[in-house]
Amino acid sequence: MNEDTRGEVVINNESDIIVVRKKVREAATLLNFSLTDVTRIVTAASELARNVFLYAGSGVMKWQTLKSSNTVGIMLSFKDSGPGITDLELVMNDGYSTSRGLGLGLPGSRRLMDDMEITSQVGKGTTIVVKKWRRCY
Amino acid sequence: MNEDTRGEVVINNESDIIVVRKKVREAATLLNFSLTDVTRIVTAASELARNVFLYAGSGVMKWQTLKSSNTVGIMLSFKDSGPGITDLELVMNDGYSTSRGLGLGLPGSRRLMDDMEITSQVGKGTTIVVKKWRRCY
Amino acid sequence: MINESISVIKIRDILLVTMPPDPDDHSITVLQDKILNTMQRYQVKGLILDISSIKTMDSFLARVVVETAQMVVLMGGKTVIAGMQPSVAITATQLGLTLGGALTALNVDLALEMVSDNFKRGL
Amino acid sequence: MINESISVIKIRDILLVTMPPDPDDHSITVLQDKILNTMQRYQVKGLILDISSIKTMDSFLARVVVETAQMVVLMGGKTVIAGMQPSVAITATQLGLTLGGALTALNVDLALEMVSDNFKRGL
Ligand SMILES: Nc1ncnc2c1ncn2[C@@H]1O[C@H](COP(=O)(O)OP(=O)(O)O)[C@@H](O)[C@H]1O
Ligand SMILES: Nc1ncnc2c1ncn2[C@@H]1O[C@H](COP(=O)(O)OP(=O)(O)O)[C@@H](O)[C@H]1O
Repeated sequence: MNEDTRGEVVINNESDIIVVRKKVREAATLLNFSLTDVTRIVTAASELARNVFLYAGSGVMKWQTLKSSNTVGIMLSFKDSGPGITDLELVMNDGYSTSRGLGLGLPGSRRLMDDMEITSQVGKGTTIVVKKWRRCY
Repeated sequence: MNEDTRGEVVINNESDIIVVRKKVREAATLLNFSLTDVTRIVTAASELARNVFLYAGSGVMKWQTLKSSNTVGIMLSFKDSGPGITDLELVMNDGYSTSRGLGLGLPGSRRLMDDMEITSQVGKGTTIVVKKWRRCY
Repeated sequence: MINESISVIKIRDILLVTMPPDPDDHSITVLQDKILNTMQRYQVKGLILDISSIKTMDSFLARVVVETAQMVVLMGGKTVIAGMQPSVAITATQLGLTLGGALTALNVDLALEMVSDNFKRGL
Repeated sequence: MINESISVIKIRDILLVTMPPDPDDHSITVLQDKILNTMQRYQVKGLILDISSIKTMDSFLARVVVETAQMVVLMGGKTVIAGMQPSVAITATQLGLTLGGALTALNVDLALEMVSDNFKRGL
């Protein structure tokens, strides 16, 4: 667990969403997350990567492992220089979508992860950081 | 009915919600509330204690018995120094939730109890007091 | 371990799960994993969730029950929620809870009857 | 070509489609077209969508699956979504996904059973 503790994937087109899923799955699996937690993390990553592609056209996903005194975790950040989000509260509502989407990507990802932070400036871009900690048994 | 007419439970983590339920159940049962009323009171207490834990991180629940000329009752107060509630009317709507909840805790608790008062200051904290009187037969 | 106390029993092609009175977040997560994995491994067609020992159903627990039923549906099973106490039913209704579209039964016996009558016919 | 890997098999009047583990958005859309065309051409009455190898179901994939099921219904057929993994079912539920009213089955065998039992009776 000492090598490969961070990495990034540039998101330029649709197929990069698959690369994001693959990298995040590898990283979360290496960290010994349960299969269900790996699935949660990869699914959130897929939603957020697709948003970067859909709404900003391109961007970058960075991942890194986290360490605390008694457990480990994973942090993913999605950064783009797209149009930004005007109303941060509105987009967190289940079902809100400006595209033909289900409007579950952002609120759903927050539910799947332990922590989610959105920073966005209209006209400048959006950065979304999510974290998940491994349960200690 | 002379001893143990008030008490408190400090809420610091999830398992304290169980302690709240237990204490409130004992108190309401001692006051001879019907099983259904005990269930109503304990359920409201569970909702309000969970909110303290979820939204404020910690707080305290106090309970005490009430006496009027012809009946007895119970009063529960939930006090925290959390973020407070911005819009008191909004949170009383069924289904409104800023977390992954069902948004029934506050409006539902008001329905289960005879009386509910919320005092809240943004940035300072929230105090919620609920009361239930025993039906006289 | 708290989660050990949640019993998951297989009766023919039915899974019978007895909910403990006061489950916490973590034991629920473990329980959901266990239910769905058992369904897959043993080709279980239905789940009976026995909630007769539950004395307080708050909105958190209700969400867990409904969510579990939804998960089971996604995998192709049916859920019967059995044994809700009358006082819990009255309180839940006032609180505003619904159990989604989950089937309900008065007790586990009747739930088993429902299951053998209907699941076999693919209801 | 990625889409080649998605197999669409006709078994009597049923179409069996096996979804690949990690389909991209494009091949999912191509698949949808292929299913609908095949249904029309061969007068297929039902679709079994085998998603047992799918490891991640995000909201895009879920939308396409639900949409496909709805289109099949419009064409007079039925869809059974078969074999969802437990971890996928748990995640999908938390994400907030539902499969509309689509039928579900634990695996393809049981889906075929449902189809031959019920579709014939017009359920
Ligand atoms: N990276 C982003 N840049 C700009 N807007 C975004 C971004 N991500 C999400 N949004 C906005 O938030 C809305 C909700 O997103 P989401 O919950 O993922 O649902 P969906 O993608 O299905 O619309 C989107 O419709 C879009 O308007
Ligand atoms: N003690 C509290 N401190 C701050 N905010 C609170 C508190 N209790 C409730 N709230 C706010 O009120 C909303 C509605 O609460 P509730 O009706 O209990 O539903 P839920 O907890 O399911 O969201 C919560 O989502 C939260 O934003």
